[in-house]
Amino acid sequence: MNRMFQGFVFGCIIASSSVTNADFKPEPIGIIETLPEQYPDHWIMAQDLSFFHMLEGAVRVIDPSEETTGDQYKGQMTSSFIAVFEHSKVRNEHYVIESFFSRGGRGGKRTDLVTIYDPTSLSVSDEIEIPAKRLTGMPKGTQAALIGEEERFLGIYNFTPAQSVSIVDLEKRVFVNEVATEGCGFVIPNGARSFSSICGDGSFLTSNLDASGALTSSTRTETMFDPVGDPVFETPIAYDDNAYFLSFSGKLLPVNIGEKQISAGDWLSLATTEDEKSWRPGGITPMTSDTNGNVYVLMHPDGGEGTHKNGGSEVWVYDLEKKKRTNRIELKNWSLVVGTSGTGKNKFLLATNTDMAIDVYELPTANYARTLTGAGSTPFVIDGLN
Amino acid sequence: MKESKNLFDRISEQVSRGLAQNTSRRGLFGLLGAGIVGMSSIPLLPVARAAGTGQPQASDLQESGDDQSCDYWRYCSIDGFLCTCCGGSVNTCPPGTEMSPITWIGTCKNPEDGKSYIVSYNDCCGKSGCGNCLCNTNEGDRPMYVPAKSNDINWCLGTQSSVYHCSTAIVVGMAFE
Amino acid sequence: MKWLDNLAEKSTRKLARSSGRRSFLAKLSAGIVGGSTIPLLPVARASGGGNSYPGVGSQSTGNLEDPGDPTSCDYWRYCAIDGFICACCGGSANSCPPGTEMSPMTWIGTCRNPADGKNYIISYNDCCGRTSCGRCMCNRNEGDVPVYRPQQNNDTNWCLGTKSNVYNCSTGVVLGIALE
Amino acid sequence: MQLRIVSTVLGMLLSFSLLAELSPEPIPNVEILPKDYPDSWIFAHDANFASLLTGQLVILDVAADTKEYKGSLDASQFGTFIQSSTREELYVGETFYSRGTRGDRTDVVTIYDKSSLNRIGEVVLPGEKRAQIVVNKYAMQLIDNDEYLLVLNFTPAISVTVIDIAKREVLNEVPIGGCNMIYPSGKRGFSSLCGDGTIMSISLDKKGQVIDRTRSEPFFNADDDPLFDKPMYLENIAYFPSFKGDIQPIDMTNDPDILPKWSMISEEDAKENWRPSGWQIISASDEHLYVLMQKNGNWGSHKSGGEEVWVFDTSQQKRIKRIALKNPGFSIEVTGGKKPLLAVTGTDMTIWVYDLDGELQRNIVVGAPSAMPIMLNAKR
Repeated sequence: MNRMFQGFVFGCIIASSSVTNADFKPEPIGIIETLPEQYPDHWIMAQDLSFFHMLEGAVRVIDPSEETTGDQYKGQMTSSFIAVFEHSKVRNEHYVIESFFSRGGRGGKRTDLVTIYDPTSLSVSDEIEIPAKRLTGMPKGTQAALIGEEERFLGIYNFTPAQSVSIVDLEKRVFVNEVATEGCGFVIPNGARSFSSICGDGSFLTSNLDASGALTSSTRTETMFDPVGDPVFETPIAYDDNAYFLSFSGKLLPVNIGEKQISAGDWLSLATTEDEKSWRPGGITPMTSDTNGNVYVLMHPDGGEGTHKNGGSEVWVYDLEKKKRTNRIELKNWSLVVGTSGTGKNKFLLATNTDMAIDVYELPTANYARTLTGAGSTPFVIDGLN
Repeated sequence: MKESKNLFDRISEQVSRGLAQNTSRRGLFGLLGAGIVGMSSIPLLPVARAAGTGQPQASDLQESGDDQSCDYWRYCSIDGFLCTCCGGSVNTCPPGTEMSPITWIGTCKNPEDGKSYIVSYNDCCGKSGCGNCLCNTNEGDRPMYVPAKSNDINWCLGTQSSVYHCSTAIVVGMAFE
Repeated sequence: MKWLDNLAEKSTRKLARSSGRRSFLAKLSAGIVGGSTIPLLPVARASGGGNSYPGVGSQSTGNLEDPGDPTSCDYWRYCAIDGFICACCGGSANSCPPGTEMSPMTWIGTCRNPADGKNYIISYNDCCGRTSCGRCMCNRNEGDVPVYRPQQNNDTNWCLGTKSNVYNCSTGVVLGIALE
Repeated sequence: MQLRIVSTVLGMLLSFSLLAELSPEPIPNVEILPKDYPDSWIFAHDANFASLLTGQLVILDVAADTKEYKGSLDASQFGTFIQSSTREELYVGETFYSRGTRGDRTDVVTIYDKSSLNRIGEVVLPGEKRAQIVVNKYAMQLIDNDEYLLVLNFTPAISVTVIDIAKREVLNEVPIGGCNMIYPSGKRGFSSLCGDGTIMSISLDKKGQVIDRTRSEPFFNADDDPLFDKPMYLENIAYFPSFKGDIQPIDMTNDPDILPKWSMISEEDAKENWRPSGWQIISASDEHLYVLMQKNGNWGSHKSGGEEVWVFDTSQQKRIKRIALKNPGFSIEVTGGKKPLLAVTGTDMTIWVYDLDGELQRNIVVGAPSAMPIMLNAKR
């Protein structure tokens, strides 16, 4: 049966061993690359949701400072069925929250997992099965979050359409609890062992956990924003002790999400003049921030009802320290997604354009540097590791 | 080898008739033919011995060109996504993948020293298709009934997962001149 | 090698940005009931004739009371759709492709029929159990609200309550006339 | 939760007026295809190289300018496909992993009902050895009036799994070392081409056991001028083109009978180095072979695709027509029936449809931008 193949193999041996005199060392086979334990902080995790082939998304590790595809591309983690990516600094682990079907595209038994990757080898170090009910859909940064200072728990938003949050104990590697959040969704952490969810009426629900991950109490606020007149996007950015939510009309709402009490601050406006009032935020991931308290918002002119996913031609920069808009960055290409990475010299603004390639701008100059082409077919989320 | 020699002559003839675009690396294939290496089962192979050192080593090989380009000399008979564009290198796999022990082998001429080398196209397996730098060169490729010479086959064999990710091009030996 | 180059070229055949909105739709409610859809890139809109999707045959309802091309993102029923149009995928404006399963829960929009000027309740049932159709991506967001109001959001995979949660395409089914 | 949703729907419906110009439409509503497909329908197999887990077959009416897309089947990880001509069934050979790209492997033949496209059965294949090769019709075939389904295995040891498809039962595994692919031959058997230029033939009994095995003398040289591994059957004769442009007919009625080969290339053509090239390069209508041809072909260009389709009369063994393609072709298929059409997968990976006079009729996009419909299956 295998005779034919052995024939080929022996042929090769003869050929190879006959050149023992030549000044040549054969290259080793079987070497797999590894990555540094701590990635340089300007590297990005670009998540290709693979919209046209949802069973084969990938989280791609990319160095946006490099010039060629090969130098940029560091590796990937396959992420199945519009997955969610999280990274724990405390544990130095990657988490891919994903779903599998025993018969692929036509379904079969569904299994939802938290797949744990080692950042150095990008190989699976463990997996935790969770209830097969996580929300699947377009990416929102708050679909899952690490809870508590020690980042012991991972909360994952479920939607069946009943709403709840699955709590996973990352230390014990088990699913521990499902917290009902009826009428509210998402997981917004606050550093303490509790998390908040956004409710359909514009209020917030905070769920407090005990050391085992069980729900001890929950509190619900008054309405903080108008979900019909001027809704806020699902995903806030965190700075200081506040979560800053962005409204469709282009205002920022600071919300102090504490363990016991939630309070909203005064609205901040991105627009500074009357002329700018027709500009609206929009995109698949329309807002990001950096470590210095700058918020970056994707903006388009002539906005109106239904334009909130259109993306934009500019990125407006708002400084949360100075409480004012400090820059309008004109993008090279119309873009749908923004992200940032890095500190100091290697600091970048990234924007996925309508060709689904990622444009790289250097910060703080906002000069266009290059376009990354190896980020996959639909890179909808760009995470820096800060 | 007689048959191969004749074949080589005929290929060279074609080259001289000006059909080829990349004459530098054309026509050498088939000199030795191509084969499969069962790395784990054939310990005598220099390939296997070298792998035992565990570290990629810079050989004395003088090379030139862009290893992220389909025109790079080692890729004379490759088919798939180049690992150099996928987090690996010309002879290593991207992190978290597994290198297939069973490989398809080509013979490519290095334009720097004019010598022909045996190149092993080990696939990296276990992650979804890389999607970058797709390259398909078919010199020496044969239909499926000559499986050892067919690049239409998924060579992620003998790995934990047969899902194909990208292809390397490892110089494992020197070919007869 | 030529075909590979062409393939790369083809993949740049990308969806255009949307433009032009119907402000009247903003005033109309879009409600849920369960819901349908998957989301996406803002899409190609008809510019001149045809459905603006290359390589996709145009269709007609053949019904004067239901005017338009069901393969076009501009078709009146699709005012709040988000996903691959089933009429391009072996289904129709109101039916799923063979072998798929129609989601029993649907996201509902209110769209104006230009033939009679009346507002209809449209149910955007998803068809599930096959990998993405990939043809005729259409995303219109009038009345869309973020996911914390799931009943008014089209970012959610509404293949819920089906044997398979794998999303294939979206329909736009007339449920009835909305009260003015 | 679902109850609440249902009541919400009812609530909304109650508030509708009865003035509807358009009647409420039924939910759910899923299309059904005819049991007997029109001759102009084809199955376009999208190999989907960048996302192999989501390969698929798309059913297209290539004669239609509207509603040309009829439906789809999934075909995961180098899937194989064949239609039954005696049952209303379609078969897809595919591979799944419990964790998508990793985990436990399961190989199956999925059985679909032709008109509902619903999955009606599944045969689990033993041994985790189903051949994963770029879409090829001869990796899975039906024999003996479609009673038996044969599935190719490759580990790289090569064998064929024999399935009683009516009973959905695996009967046997036949090793065919040194040879590859499944070309139906004889009453209940198959042949395989071998690397040494011979053809091996195997006859099976009703239980799928081997009752006879023969091997021909060498009749081609796989180094010098290989035969393509994807022939076209006309009646019982399989026509294999060679890289350099010969046609090798083999009569498969009984044990393979190697008929005299003939050349598609005239002296004139040879000066321009015309060669067959592409993926699925040969198809047929009536007594005529259609072959995708490339000008200035060379060593290694046999899968590049070509700019013309040449038509040959099999009895006269000569060319009767040249069709210049608007866009270079990669794969071709001619449909059956009274008004056959030539469907060409272009190098742009969209489908270009011509009439048999070579007039371009239409262009069809199959799916996502990355779709690769490189194998076209006419109605069987």
